[in-house]
Amino acid sequence: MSFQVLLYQGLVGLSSAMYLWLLSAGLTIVFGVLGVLNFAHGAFFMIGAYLAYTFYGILGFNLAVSIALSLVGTAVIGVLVERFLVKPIMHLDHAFQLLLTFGLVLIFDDLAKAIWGGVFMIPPMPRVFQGAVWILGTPFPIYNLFVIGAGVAVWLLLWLLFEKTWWGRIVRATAADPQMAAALGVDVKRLYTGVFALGVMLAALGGALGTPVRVVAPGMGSFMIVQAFIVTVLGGLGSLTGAFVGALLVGVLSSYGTLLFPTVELALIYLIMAVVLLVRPHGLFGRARA
Amino acid sequence: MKAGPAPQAAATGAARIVYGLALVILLVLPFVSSTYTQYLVIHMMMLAIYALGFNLLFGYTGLLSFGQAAFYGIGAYVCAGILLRYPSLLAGILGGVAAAAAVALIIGLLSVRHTRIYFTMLTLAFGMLVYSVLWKWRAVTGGDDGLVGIPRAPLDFFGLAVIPVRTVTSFYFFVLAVTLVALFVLHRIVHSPFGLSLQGIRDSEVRSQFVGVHVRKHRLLAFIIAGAYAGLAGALLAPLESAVTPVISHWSHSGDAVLVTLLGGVRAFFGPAIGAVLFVVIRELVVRITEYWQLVMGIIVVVLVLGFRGGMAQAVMDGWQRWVVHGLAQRQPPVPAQVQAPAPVGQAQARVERGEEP
Amino acid sequence: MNTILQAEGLTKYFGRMAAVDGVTLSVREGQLTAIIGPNGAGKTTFINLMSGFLTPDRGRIVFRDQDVTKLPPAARVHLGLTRSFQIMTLFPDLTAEENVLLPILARRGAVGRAFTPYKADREAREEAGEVLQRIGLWSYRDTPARLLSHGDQRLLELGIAVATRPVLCFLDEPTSGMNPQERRAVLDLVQELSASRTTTFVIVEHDMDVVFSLADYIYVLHRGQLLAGDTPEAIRQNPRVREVYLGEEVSG
Amino acid sequence: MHGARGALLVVLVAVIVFLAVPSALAQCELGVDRIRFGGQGVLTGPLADYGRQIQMGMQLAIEEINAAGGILGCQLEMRFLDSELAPAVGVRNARQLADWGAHFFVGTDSSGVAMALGPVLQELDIIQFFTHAATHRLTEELVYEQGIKQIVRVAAPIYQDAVGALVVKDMPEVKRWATIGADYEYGYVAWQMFKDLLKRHRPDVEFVAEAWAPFFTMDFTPHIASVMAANPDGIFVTPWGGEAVMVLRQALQMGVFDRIQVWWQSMGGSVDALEGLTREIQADQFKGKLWASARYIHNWPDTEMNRRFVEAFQNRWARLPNYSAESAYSSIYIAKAAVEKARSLETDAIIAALQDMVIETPAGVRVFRNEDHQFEYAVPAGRAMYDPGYPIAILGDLRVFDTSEYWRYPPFPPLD
Repeated sequence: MSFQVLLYQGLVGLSSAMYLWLLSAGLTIVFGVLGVLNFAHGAFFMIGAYLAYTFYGILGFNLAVSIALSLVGTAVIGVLVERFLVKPIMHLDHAFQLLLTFGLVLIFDDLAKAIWGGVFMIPPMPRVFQGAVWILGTPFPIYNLFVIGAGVAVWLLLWLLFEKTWWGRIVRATAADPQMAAALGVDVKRLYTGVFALGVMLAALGGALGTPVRVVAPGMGSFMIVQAFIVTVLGGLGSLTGAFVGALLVGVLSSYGTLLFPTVELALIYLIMAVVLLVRPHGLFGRARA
Repeated sequence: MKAGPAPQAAATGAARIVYGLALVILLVLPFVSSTYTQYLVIHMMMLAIYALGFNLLFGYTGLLSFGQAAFYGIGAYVCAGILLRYPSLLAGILGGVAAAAAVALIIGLLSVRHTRIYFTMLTLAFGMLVYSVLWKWRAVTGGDDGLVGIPRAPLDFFGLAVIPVRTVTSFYFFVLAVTLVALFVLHRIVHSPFGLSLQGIRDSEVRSQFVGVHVRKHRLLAFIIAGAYAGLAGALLAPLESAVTPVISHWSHSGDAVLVTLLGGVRAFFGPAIGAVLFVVIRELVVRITEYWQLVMGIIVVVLVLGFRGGMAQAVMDGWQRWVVHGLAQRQPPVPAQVQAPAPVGQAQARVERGEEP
Repeated sequence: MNTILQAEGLTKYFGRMAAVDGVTLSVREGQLTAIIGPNGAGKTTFINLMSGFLTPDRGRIVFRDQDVTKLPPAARVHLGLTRSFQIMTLFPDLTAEENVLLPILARRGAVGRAFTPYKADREAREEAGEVLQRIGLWSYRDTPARLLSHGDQRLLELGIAVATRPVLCFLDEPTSGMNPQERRAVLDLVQELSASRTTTFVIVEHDMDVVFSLADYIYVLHRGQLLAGDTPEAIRQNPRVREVYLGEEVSG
Repeated sequence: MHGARGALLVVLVAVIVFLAVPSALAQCELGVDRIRFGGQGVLTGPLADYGRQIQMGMQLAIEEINAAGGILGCQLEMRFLDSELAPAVGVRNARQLADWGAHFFVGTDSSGVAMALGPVLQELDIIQFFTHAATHRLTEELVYEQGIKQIVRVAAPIYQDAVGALVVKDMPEVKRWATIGADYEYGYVAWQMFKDLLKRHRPDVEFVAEAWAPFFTMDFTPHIASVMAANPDGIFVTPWGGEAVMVLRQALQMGVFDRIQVWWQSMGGSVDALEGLTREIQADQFKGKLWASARYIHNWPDTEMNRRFVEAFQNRWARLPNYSAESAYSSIYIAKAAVEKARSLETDAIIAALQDMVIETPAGVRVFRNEDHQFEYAVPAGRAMYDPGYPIAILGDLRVFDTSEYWRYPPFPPLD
């Protein structure tokens, strides 16, 4: 098997890893700061996709605007969910968090079906993104390049946000010790709401970016969420870098899986996760949390 | 969140009455109901076995497993495999349970080193690994079409006695018997010294070590027992449906165990059993009314978590305490005066310190 | 009196800093021993090494002529070496009785039994009853530990340690965060238990009055090293100890 | 605990309430008040439309028949449940519908559900008309070998997915074949049958690559890339529904259609797929290299009956019918014919009435195959193209083959 082929396959895996990364980023941030495991995170991925589709596919706005609008819309829903549903259970055992948010998944999936119908939908690919560029003597979709770019950009922006901005420092301080932060006058409640909104917007971005190449359908998020869990856990819960690396690992390795040993590809990511956790109980970049 | 040990007054008259009533109803049910109702009750009983086993791990040992469906699936497939070759129900069931326990031993050895969310995720991963194998090992498992035409073989006590269980009704009585035995055994386990040590581990892993409990060993044992119970439930499924498919080992089915248990309540021994009944009844009714059953289920779950965290058992218990117990003689020991007047510092400190426990 | 515990050149590093630095000391049977020292002297690390919570980087621990340096906690408990905790670690959701019952069952090797109700184990429960009587919590036997007052939780803490019938029991600041009368109760109990000669106690404290009122023999740790080991009177006179503690008082 | 007991009490009451299950009283010519059809199909998740199509087809037929006076003077009634694509649920549904008093079952999407249903149908002794599940094992194993007579399949089985071989065998330049397969029995078997059939006509072809995509795959680019790495001339693709649309559009982005001769989309002739691809097909982005088969094509056959059906369906539902809808619709009419012939609802009488049945349906003339209860009818394969006469893309340049050329017949030889 030629070197080009392997490289190309990796590149392809990279682009599919980005959706996973965007989904996992929000998941890990929300867990890291609020300590909440959000099963419904995949539902926000779906909501983002549906809203983007509505603006872009039905109302005919341009893609960028549609994505922006869908992020805003999802954020609003996210804030409501955080205020009225997540807040009351934040202090509870993970089991209850998983259960409640699982309930939300069921609700959102059926609502989506009620609103948009059971038929899957797929809008046209915008002109600018059509076609491919030649890489390693093989055409590579422009849109996938764009997605890779977007994913990396988001990573950089998040890094800047948390490492370089005042707000980011407050968030990290609060994550480390809420009581102390509150004592120092941080409005922890509002901060949590903000972080949760940020998280669901990232999920929505993942969903929205997919609309031109993937179908929009009820329940689409539920099939992503478990993968996202795996990514965040093997990257280390609460670690952004971990989520990024984890997503790339899963995306690229399963891409090679389809090429090299197609028959066991299904089991691959679970194997990876099991092995990583056995070797590094708290994930690749995770620290033990009290 | 945590299961308290059953209080002193374990077997009061009231208890006997309710248990007796339950048993009577279960016994007469087949004579007054359609086979479909019997079929549903069989499912309730299997789900109860599944969830009660899970709760030994969750409510009593404090380990949230998201991979119980794997053992359920292994129990079902092994039982199916046996019945397809050698038509003896007993052999099938025992084989399924044994296989599930064996796999639980292996997965347990690797998993119980971890606790909390990491344990949960590890069991999820191993569970889905089993799922993928059942899905992909087509030569043996029939892939996603699964194994079909599993006979409801007679109950053959090694030639001594042979009882046919072909009809739903006769199979119902078989499952009922199995369920009663399973509940009895688990009840004994929970109230044994071993059961107490599990609750100790749940409350404080560190302390358990320093009173001389081998924490990991006991966790592993609990994990194996829970696996065996899941396997038993699965093994009963194969001859009931006479077909098994990989989905029964999917993580979402592991989720059912969690849902059912929290629905009924982790605090009470019978909580999960109650959850199982409620789960089947609710779903059945909702599906009859609307195509949007997911929506309704979701709302129920959310309300449950926000409103009745102790599960239905807890909710009813409060009512029970209020209306019945206070009518009768005081059963609970009087709350010591000192509890109302604690040393404030101490209380606060104690709370903070316990905060470090999962 | 013969030695039951011997620590030889015990050393434990955290990073580059040695929390315990070449400590050699011995505990004699039946002698209520105290280990004192200002905060950060390495007392808690020392106790963690002794109980198997940590393993030393250098040195060895000999308990009743047996090297236990590498043994895990549970194993040491079975040999009769246990401890209590400064930060409370009870079984909050178990009743007071069950809290002391568990160590008793464990000691009798009964926790393996999975089919007989533990409530039916007469002997174990009688023994638990005795322990509860002794620590004065008999009337709260059916109360979940988390509902007990702080003082009573401390007593229960002690009760759990005692219930393992230890030959040697380390008490890590058993009176921290207590009001005077609660403190009295605990100290009386320790003295009483110690007098009964079944268990040898080693109290780790930074509060001097507690120690001098109670101990037969005192070791002083400072910056991870053993500063002195002598009778209370001698320790009182010891200039270096005074210096350390005065310095402590000045600085703090 | 008191709570446990109290709750138990409450639950027992719930169960008692549960026991009261009313049973129907006899009337009408067949001695029943109504003839009940219990349907099921997936109504939740990304494939929800497939169940919906079955539901719409059934309902349309039942409304028509009732309007025309019913069957032997008996009105028809239906109840439809969500199979969730889960065998356990499908089995429960069947039992619930039997409890409701169903005389016939109709529907079911996935093969897994269908296989699981087989034994239950036998136990309940109720005939099910299968409208979608395609696995050959349903009829070959469960009916032909195990003799579960309650199984009747109205829809074309997986044999239909191999029909492409008969088209591509006449393309001498297409020698290297690869598959992007659905990672479950359907995908494996379809690929197997396609290979077998093609090899028989074209010993010179080679099969160079396989990539398998599990259910609900969102991103097919890894699969496309890995088969393209083997430079195939033709690609045989089995993911269906929304996944078919995704894999094709992602292939477009990767410029696949400049590098291959043929792309065979096994279920591409289904309405939902064509709906999703109309834009690209209209713009000829597939360069006429996209071929597809189906189990029914709304623009074929050009018969009075088919035109009436499609028109009626569009008026009633404002959608075009897919094969699930057509076979569900036909199932009801087949049941009608059988009942009228048997003048009974007894399984044996119905089966007897079905023997050698030849009946015209929208999809064409269906012939009942006695050995395995499979209705036999030919469905053409064709090239995806745009025809202004239709709201969405269609299959044109149709090739019809006699079923004898590509179906399997008893005694069924084992698939290697």
